[in-house]
Amino acid sequence: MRYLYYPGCTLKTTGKVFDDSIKEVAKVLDIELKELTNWYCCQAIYTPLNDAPSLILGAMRNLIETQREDDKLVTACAACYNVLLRAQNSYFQDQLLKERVDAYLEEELRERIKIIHFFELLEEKVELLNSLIKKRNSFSLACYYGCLLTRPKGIALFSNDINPQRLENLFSKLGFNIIDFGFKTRCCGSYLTYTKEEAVKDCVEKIVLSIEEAAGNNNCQILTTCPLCQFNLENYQNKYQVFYFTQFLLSLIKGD
Amino acid sequence: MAEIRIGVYVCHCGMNIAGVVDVKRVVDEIKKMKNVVVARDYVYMCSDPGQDLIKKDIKEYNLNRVVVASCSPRMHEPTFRNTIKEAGLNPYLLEMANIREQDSWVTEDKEEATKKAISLVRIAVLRASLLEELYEKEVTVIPRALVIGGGIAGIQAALDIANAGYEVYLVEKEPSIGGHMAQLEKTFPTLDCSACILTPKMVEVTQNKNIKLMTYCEVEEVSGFVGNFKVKIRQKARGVNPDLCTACGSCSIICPVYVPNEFDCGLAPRKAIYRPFPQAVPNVFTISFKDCVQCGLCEWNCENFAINLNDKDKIIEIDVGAIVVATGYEEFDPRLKPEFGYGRYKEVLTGLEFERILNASGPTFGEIKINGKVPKSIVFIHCVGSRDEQVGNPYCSRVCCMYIAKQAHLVKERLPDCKVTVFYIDVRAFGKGFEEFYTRVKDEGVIYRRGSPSEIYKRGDKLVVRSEDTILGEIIEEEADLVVLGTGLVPRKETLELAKKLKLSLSADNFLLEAHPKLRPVDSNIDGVYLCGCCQGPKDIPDSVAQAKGAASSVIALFNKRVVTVEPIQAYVREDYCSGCHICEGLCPYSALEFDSEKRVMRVNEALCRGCGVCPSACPSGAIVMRHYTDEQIEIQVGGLLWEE
Amino acid sequence: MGRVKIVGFACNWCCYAGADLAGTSHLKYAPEMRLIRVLCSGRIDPKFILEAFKSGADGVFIGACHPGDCHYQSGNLKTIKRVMLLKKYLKQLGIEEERLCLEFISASEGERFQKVVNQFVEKIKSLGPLNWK
Amino acid sequence: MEINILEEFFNICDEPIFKCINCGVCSASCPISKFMELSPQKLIFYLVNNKKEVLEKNTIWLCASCLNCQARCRKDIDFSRVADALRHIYLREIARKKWLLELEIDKIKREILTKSPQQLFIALQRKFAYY
Repeated sequence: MRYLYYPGCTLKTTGKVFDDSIKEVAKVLDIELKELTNWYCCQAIYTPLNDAPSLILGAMRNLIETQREDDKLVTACAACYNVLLRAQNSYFQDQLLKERVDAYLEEELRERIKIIHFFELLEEKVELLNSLIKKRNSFSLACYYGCLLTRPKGIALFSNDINPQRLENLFSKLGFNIIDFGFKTRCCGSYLTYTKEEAVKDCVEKIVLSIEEAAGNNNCQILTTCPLCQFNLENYQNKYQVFYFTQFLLSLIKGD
Repeated sequence: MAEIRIGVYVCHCGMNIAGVVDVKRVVDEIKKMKNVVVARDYVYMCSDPGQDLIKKDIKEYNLNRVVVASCSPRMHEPTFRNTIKEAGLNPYLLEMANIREQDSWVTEDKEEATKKAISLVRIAVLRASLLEELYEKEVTVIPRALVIGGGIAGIQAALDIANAGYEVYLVEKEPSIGGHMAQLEKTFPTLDCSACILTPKMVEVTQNKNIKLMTYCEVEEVSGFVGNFKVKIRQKARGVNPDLCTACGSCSIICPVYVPNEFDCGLAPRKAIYRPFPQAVPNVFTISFKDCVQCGLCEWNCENFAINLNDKDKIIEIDVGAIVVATGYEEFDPRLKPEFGYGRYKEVLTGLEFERILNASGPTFGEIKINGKVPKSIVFIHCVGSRDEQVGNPYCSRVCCMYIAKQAHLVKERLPDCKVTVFYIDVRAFGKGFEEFYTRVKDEGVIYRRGSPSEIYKRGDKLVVRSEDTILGEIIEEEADLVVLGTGLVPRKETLELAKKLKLSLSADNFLLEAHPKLRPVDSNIDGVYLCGCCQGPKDIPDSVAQAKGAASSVIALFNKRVVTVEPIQAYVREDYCSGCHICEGLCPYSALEFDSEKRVMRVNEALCRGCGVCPSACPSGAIVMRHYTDEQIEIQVGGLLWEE
Repeated sequence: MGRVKIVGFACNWCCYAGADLAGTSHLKYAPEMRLIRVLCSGRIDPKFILEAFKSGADGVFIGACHPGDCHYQSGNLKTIKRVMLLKKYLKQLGIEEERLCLEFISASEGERFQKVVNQFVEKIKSLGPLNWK
Repeated sequence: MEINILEEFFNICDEPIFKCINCGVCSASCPISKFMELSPQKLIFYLVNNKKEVLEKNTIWLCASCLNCQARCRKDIDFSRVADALRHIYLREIARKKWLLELEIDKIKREILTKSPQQLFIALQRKFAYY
């Protein structure tokens, strides 16, 4: 299968590991990812204000580009996924907003673009994935979702915003022991890194405590789905190793 | 045909109508219409002087049609029909224009409202000129009632009807009557022992000769109308002959299958052949065939040969004159609020589960223990599943505030050293003696903190409840050994199915809808079907009992009348127009249309016709006429609405 | 002029009661909506609707019970079929099919009544008066 | 500057803040509420009572739009939108750039600045400045 791929700014720079691992995992699973030709910044956050339609223009431009290439759009960055999805949703729900946004766009978005998270593609290929894994390590896995993929309710990827299970299901099917901890969708602190470092430290500390509580004596690694979470969890704790879920999968497939 | 003389009466309804609609202008406009002899406005048309005004005019002006423009005909049509009947007119010569609910209350612009009122009154006048006299028929009422649901409301209703000398079928889907009240320990605010006040009533049910108790039964199908309902009831296979069973219990002792006991909210096991609780009425055992492994041990062990493992469901048909629905409520499932960890942590219980823990005949015999240990601190949480739009229950469940206060009191009474903290949003102690009880509980040292907890998680072997104390404005993490969720009341899923069978309406919260929220709180939208207890909305025991008594007296009043009048709004066939094509025959949901093979025309069976009007709108030759809703009467209204102003 | 004429039919048990509930809840809606009460939406003969369009109505609204909730078991199902057929016929006559609207409104859906009525009246206003002779 | 904060708020945001029953579930679920001068619940209460002090509190700058509170709110109010709207009112009416005034970008540790994901920086810019 061929999909259009929207990497977003972070995956091209500080999140390069994530990008590389996605591409390689896609390759072994026979998923063709073609990068969207003209992609723009998604604008990083979704800010819906009644009088400022420009705040979702970036996201909408990307969807228009996708429409031009007439395809489905795959992203992996949690923020991009969240922003694209919510922008598209309000574009189709709010007639007034649509009119205002259309005034800035060269063409209108005719129908909803299917926005897919890379994880959904993996879910479909779990059996193939299982057969590809060379070596399993003995670590238990704590799947940390963060906020962007689980909320808002109704349009997010993981519908259960408090105790989602889809990552867990995937990895337990691949034969891993799962740590079911309480704070898997709690905020990592996000950009407060710049403005209020202690708040982020506190958030990360709480998350780690929750994992510790659930893990007991098990050796444990944390899997993340989002470059922000990855950064904050890596930077503000050193008890557990933190990997992108694709990065982790790739290491299993490579067997190193 | 005599000259048509119409009197038009426009009601001010205080300021309700007159505040928006220019009543005088409506009267002036209507006076210009043909056939209108007199048109007046009055401040309250439904009051005695208002009605007298109509009666006087009928005499004085020799009126033969009356139009009242006021509130909805669903409200006061019977009143005004009576009025003109007293003045000697046929009640069906009345027409109402709804200028309150459908005009003055829903229109902002006064000019528009007045125009709409004129138009609505105009079509009422036009229709009135075509109205015909109709004569009501009387149908005898079967003096037997069906009560659905054997909780406290159903029991009370059944007893009241039976004590008035009428036969009652009391249908309960569980093996025993008693309902949720049988599960409770004490009742608030008087702290009566729930079982002690309920069980005598349950026994009374079995002793009353007028009550036919049908447990382990479900209503399958309902047809008919007020006074003459036909009901099919499914007697579920019980596996035990209740007449032979002596409740010795030897079957249950030997049964090898353990399953969670629903009566104990799954906190204790029961066998596949069981009695939900020792005071069960009827006091007989029941096999739950979904759990039974058909080993036959019980059959072999029963000395009275009461057990039949090949028992099958039976359908029983009964005829009744009235139905009381008392199907009760279900507890909210806190799994829908996963942040509270219910189902994940064993130490998180629902209100009803904790009630069983407190109960002397419950799984712990009344000792407050969790995981075998006595808790040192207990947290109660208000409004779980109530006042919450996230789970679609915006309403208040009305009992949680007080049952939490009661449970907190019982904890303090039995474990004085236990720290009891209650997280509330608002405490609603509105009933008789409630506020005094709430004050007493606070005085006993129960800590009330204002704030709705956001999550519960584990730290070591303690649960941590995270909340904001909105009064102090600080975040608190309260440690607890046991958390009790003040789970709200939600409508039963089975009731929704029953509502479909009975054609009952639901209110927005999915509880059953009463005919009028203030004035007809026990009537449903269907004549002859009455509501009581929590199926109509959350309520406490006294309210349920009061409503049950209300429903019972409505039934008794109906039975005392012996007859009901049936609206003569029915179809009839004009034989010379009918070609006998049978098109109508298949359309009628009541099979009221029969073919007269001699005259080769269709005929309406008046005992069956309910007057929906599906047949006249399908008749190709216009042979079928719907009384009171004839083609001409409707078409003249359509034309009237489209008059150029 | 933006004035449009609308004929509304409502069954006594669901939609009419829902309209009454909208009234008791004081929910404002377009005054163009004026209801004629019938016992069941099944009573609404297609000829009433054609009659309405002929006499100058710009829109016809029918309020019925939700499928399965009909007080007379299946009257509303017959209405659904009649309306579907009638819409085709209206198109052939050169009347936009949106001018005929069938909505299911239960006795407890006062807010929904307000919403669908306002939407319908808005729709008819945007279509403008029906010039059909 | 004299501003009617409620009016300004409803000009750009239609969150139904008057539905709030001040249950505090937002504050309790917020992972950073302990660093806030006004908890989310209190902020809404201030706003409902038309107190323009809300603009001077750090709360609106600390909300990271994680929507934890929105997921739990009993009345379906999205606090992150409230914070966003107030932020914009501040940036439009009082100062175009909040972070240049108070944050002093130089004070951010160099290693954080270089290692952190791009989107973080863009998000910060979008939340703290108005062009």
